[in-house]
Amino acid sequence: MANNMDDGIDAQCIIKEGDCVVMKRGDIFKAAQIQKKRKVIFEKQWLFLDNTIGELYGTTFEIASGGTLQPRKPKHTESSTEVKKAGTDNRNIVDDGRSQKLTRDDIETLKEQGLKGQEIVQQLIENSTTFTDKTEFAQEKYIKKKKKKYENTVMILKPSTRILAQMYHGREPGKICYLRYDSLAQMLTLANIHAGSKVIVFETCAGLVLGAVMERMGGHGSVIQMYPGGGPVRAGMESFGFPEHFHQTLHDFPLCKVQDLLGGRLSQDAPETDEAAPPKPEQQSPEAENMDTVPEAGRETEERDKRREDKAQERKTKMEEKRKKLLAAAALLEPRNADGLVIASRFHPCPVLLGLLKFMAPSRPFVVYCQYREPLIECYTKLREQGGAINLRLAETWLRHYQVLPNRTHPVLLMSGGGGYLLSGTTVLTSPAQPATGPAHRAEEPSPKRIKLQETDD
Amino acid sequence: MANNMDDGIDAQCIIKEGDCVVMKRGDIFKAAQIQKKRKVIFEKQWLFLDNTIGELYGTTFEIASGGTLQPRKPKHTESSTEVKKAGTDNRNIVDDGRSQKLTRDDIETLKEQGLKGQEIVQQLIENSTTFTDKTEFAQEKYIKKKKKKYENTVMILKPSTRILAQMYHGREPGKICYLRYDSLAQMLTLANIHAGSKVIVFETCAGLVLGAVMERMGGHGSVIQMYPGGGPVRAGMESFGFPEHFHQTLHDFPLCKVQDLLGGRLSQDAPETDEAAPPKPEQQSPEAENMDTVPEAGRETEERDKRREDKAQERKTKMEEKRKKLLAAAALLEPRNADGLVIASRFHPCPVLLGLLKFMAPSRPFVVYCQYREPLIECYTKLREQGGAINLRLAETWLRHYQVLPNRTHPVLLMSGGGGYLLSGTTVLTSPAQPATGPAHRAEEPSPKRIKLQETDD
Amino acid sequence: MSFVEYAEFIQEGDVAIIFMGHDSMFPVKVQQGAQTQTRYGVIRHSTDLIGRRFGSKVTCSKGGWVYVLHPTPELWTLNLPHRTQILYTTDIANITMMLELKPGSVVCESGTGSGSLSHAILRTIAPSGHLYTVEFHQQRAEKAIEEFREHKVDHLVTVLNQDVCKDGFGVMGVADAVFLDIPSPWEAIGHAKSAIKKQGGRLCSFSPCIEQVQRTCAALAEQGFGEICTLEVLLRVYDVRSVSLALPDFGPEDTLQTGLHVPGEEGTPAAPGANATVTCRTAMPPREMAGHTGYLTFATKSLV
Amino acid sequence: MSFVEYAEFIQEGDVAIIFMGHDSMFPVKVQQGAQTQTRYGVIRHSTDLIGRRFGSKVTCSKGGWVYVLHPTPELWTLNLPHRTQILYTTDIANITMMLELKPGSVVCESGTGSGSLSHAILRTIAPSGHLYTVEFHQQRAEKAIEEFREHKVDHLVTVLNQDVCKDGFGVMGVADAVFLDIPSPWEAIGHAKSAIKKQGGRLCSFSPCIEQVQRTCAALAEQGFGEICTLEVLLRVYDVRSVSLALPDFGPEDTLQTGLHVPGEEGTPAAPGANATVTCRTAMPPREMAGHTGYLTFATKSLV
Repeated sequence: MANNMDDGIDAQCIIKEGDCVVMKRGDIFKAAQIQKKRKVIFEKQWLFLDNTIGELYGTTFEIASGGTLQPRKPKHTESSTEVKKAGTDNRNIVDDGRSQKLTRDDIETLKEQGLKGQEIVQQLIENSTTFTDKTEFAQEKYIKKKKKKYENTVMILKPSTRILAQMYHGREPGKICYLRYDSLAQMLTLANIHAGSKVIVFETCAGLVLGAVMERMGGHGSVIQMYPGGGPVRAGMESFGFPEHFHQTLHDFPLCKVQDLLGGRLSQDAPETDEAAPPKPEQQSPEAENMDTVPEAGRETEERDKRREDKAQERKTKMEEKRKKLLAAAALLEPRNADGLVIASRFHPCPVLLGLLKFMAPSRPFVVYCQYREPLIECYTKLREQGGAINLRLAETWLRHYQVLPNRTHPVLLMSGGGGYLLSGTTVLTSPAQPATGPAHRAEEPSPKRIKLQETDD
Repeated sequence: MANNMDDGIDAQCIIKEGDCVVMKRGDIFKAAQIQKKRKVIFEKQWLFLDNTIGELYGTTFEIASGGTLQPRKPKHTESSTEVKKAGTDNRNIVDDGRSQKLTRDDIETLKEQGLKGQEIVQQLIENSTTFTDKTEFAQEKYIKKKKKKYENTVMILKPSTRILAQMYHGREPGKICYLRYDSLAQMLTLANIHAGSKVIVFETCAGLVLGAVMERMGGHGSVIQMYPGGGPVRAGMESFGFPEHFHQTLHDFPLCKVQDLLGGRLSQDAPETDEAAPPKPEQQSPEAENMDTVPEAGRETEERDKRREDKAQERKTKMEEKRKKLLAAAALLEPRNADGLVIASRFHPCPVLLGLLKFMAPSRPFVVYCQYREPLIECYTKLREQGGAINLRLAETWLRHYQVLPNRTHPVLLMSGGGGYLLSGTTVLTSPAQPATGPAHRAEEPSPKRIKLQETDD
Repeated sequence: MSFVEYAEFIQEGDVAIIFMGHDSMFPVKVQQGAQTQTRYGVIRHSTDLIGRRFGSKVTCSKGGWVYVLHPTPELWTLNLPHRTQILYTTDIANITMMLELKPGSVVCESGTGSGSLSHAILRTIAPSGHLYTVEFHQQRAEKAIEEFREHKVDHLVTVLNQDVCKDGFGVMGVADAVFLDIPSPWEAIGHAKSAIKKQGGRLCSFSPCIEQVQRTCAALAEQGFGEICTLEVLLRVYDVRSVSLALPDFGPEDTLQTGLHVPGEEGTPAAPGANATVTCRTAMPPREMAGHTGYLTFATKSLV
Repeated sequence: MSFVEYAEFIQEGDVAIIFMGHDSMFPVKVQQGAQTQTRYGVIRHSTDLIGRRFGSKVTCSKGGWVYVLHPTPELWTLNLPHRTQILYTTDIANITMMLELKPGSVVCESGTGSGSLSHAILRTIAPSGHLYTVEFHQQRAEKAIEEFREHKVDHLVTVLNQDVCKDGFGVMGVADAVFLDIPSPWEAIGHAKSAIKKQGGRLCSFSPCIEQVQRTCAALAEQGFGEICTLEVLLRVYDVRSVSLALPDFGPEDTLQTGLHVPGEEGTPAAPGANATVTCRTAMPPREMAGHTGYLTFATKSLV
């Protein structure tokens, strides 16, 4: 632990109390916070993360009895259980369900003896009468299955878009509208998210998309989170554990005030009803506190009054703050010169996109994610009719993982069926004088006649 | 040629005059018929197929001057142009457009000297200053490009679904509604096409789908081609060159008579208007021919009358035949016990499928191809509402070709974007007494509530 | 009923598929007096199955109902007892077409495995073709023979229990097509070549790993096969659904139309307010699908 | 304008993208007095470009018009002069995320090639990161230096003309991420390892052939890299269209409704007769698409 503080090691790479981290085993991820003497559950096991403090991010820990963690000896990051002999085929395997000599009780005994997961897997292999008769392919599958069952390790990672996007997609895809990590990667790139720009984000993906955008902005520029309903959802963003100054670049604005903002009714209109009380009496209350001339008998009433006043004051301050923040966000939106727009929500993308495009500068990219294709087809069509955006592209990505092993290389047998659909484009200045029938328009969508010709020609 | 008639060689494997064949070079296919002294055009070259007669199917021919073909010596089916040395990278290649020492004129001279394509490619390699500096990957691409340009060979193949489906997809996808060969393969299997069954085909794919179905039936059973408009299109089927008895299993029925057939108005109704003339006078005409008692003067009139009668007779015979064929097809459809239904057309699949399903036996598979996804979504929905079909599946296949070469194995760089969509299912008996709310129905489509739960749970 | 010929009515001894849903069906052997338990109750073969039409709806003892279907090789593939990894219909469809199988074809296959492909081959080559299928695993070979008999296709097939890499297919110069699904296909290419008819034929090798494909392609080229082509086919099944999409509430609109409220796809007017939604029909890919089964390598053996 | 900072107005010396359509755009270097020919006529830089807003519609001399866009790494990728095979946005997006690039990251890259990925990396690591990019081909290295200067990102990048397999990246222990796109990446894994920060970092290797991937993965495992993961991403772009589908004519309907006429999707009543059609909006995949660019292999170098 102490030796981790050698030269050249960034303090950020050391796990500290209070850090947001991600636990990993195989392809399973789970976010957690480092808190002493606090149980966390991971893959149906209770763990204490206390011992991770002071270790480096990326360390793999063995889960000891009682859920305490012990850093694993280096070099065995990805353990390689030795396989000695592989049968060339499995002609001799008789499927009688009795090929494993170790019983379930035996295995439990091994576990109680404190055998590490890796050792148990080795035991299982040695006690399998058919293991060496299996093909390498079958052996691999066997080991993987057993490893998953008996290896008790957990890796502690520093959160990042890569890790959190995979985590959400694996654990709770419903919370992120089934947005697959490669689709999120496309969004960040297609929207040209980078330090110093002003980006509008509208998402109902638990705050993951917001966090991903903020990571790419690195605390430079500004992000305006548009939100539906009562308030912005940010759990996903908070799992990133961004430094404090990142949060100062983050603003939010309620969708339900968009019409007011567009209509110019936001800055000049009266404060909301619950803020309507004249501020004067409350401003006097601090002075009242200093008055000592009040008789004893009045004390209780006075204190009750004071509490009431304090509460009102508190509410007032919060309201003021809220309003100030709203106006600050409005001030960012009002010039209608945002540099990027990122939408990923359970809402129909069509009205959302058409609404929020109004806040963008010309020649800036936008990207809309939707789990379904049809709404984006509609979106595309409406945008083409309305103008103000070019370079429109409706696309989907197709992600495939590979197993790369000597003589056993092939695509992973299970793959994601779909990562959702993306509509991207670039804003342009609309000059209402010129109807949208110029050559650039024609170049973008061939007329029906040309489509016909193409179809029969090629 | 003569030695091809050895024992063990099926006569069907020898190219004969009149045969339907497919010419192939690389991935390019074209159908042709073997006719003596008849020019055919293939890849912008005129050829005479005379010399293929008596050779075996699968032979590769060199195209000599004047377009005559010479069988290539065996063993060089897929020629391997030798590459001696490959650079490990292409750092030293300066892109000045002057790396090929042979000029276009030089190449023309080589060609005039009668150099074979393969030799020209070898010449090009030897005269390329940068070839050995290129990476193997780049060399491969270079050879392929040059081969395509200078190798003058053509392979003669026996038509089959495999070959014709690839040919149509490559040359004229518009004619087959962009049906990709792997989608066609799915259709034939999903519809359980096999010898001895009764299959209904509705296609506007130039007859390719019809031919594919007939190939799988092997001349056993019956095929009823439903057709829109004036008559069935069969060019694709005819390219298969089926033996005569296959055609006897093929029937056709016009879509526009489906209502009549369903309404029972077909068999008992009067012949059509142009057949309405009483048949008697025309039946007498053959006898009139034998009368020799007619005076000379009346000869001309008589002959004119005779010609008119002959013509009428001919038309009559044709009509009768047509009607007989129509009734034969109707007789096959009427029992409503078809074993398979295959639809692949430019028509909206929904009314077509719902209409033609009426002719099917229960517990039989059907499959509908459509280039677009949306109409099949509608089709699926309507079928679910209407009942009478279960096991519904909307799917698409994804086809990928590979280049497998030592140290240069990877998926082919260009792939088809889509092969179209397929809706398949199985007919069942509908019992109107029981409303479609039983457990089997529920098992097929989760209720909205269950969908919701699944989405948030997993 | 047989797997190569449709029947109208269910008979004693038939195999029938009890269909309760896409992912919920199973085969039964129909026997006088037998009963089959389902989660909807009992099916009594004598009264509920025998003599009824394939495709009938059968009401089970608990009042739920199922459909009884005629078996097809495709339904069998979804329902057969797995003795090995099996080939699925998407690959089978391509193998069948690319091997140019049709009635009368003579085919050699190894290994037989669980017989998934074998049934599809038999369906296609009947009534006059023949399948020679080689399985080195004795138990499996015996089970396959039994199944073929039950499915009334045994006249079309010869099952051999031997090692195809050592002993070949037991026939020479008779096959129109050869199919290999074995761990080291490159060792069987020579035997495949001799099994194919003198005038030539087609070959297919199915392998999950690319290294197997590489060695097989090399062996094919060495043995003079042409038109060597490796491909892969994946199936994407869509789930047809109605989905709801919320409409955003941008707040009360100005008298100056800002034009924000866009009606939904199906013409539903976008009512202002927090809970407005539009519904649309869509086809969704499944969360997970088969991302790889195997590579299919095809080749032609020709005389020339 | 620069490639890492948006500007509102076009200025002398800027790069601007002249957009005429998806497959029809090109970059221009904006210069007082210069002219650019397009198929719609001439664009005069002084009057048509300088001082106008990015995103403006510019009317050319022949009356047609184009849009002038602010350059982005993505538009650059579509328009750059190809000196080599280039990386496209779909792969770049995944590389960027999976390498965990962000403002401040230090990245090593080889080869620079045509600079497609380099521009995207620079955009992401600005304003405080640095890119060390190694290109063995001298001409290309020089051209890259020139481009980075023109694009006002030269302060963020160091271009080295050397052989990464022999000489490495010219820096040690500084990189958060290393990217390799070279014929034999396995030969550079050692150098990549030394270039990465002591506390660890990420690596990505892009290779078109699976054999390269196999050797690279073996080298990565040998050198102690963890989380080794190979993947591939393909883009399927859809063409949004209205298509017409004919409605079948089943002939005159009986008085007894046979229920054959089904209205089309968009409510169009299916008129009997030969020429009835329904229209539907659909999104079609292209006839041909990129079926493979390369495999992306990612790995983590960690201290532990």
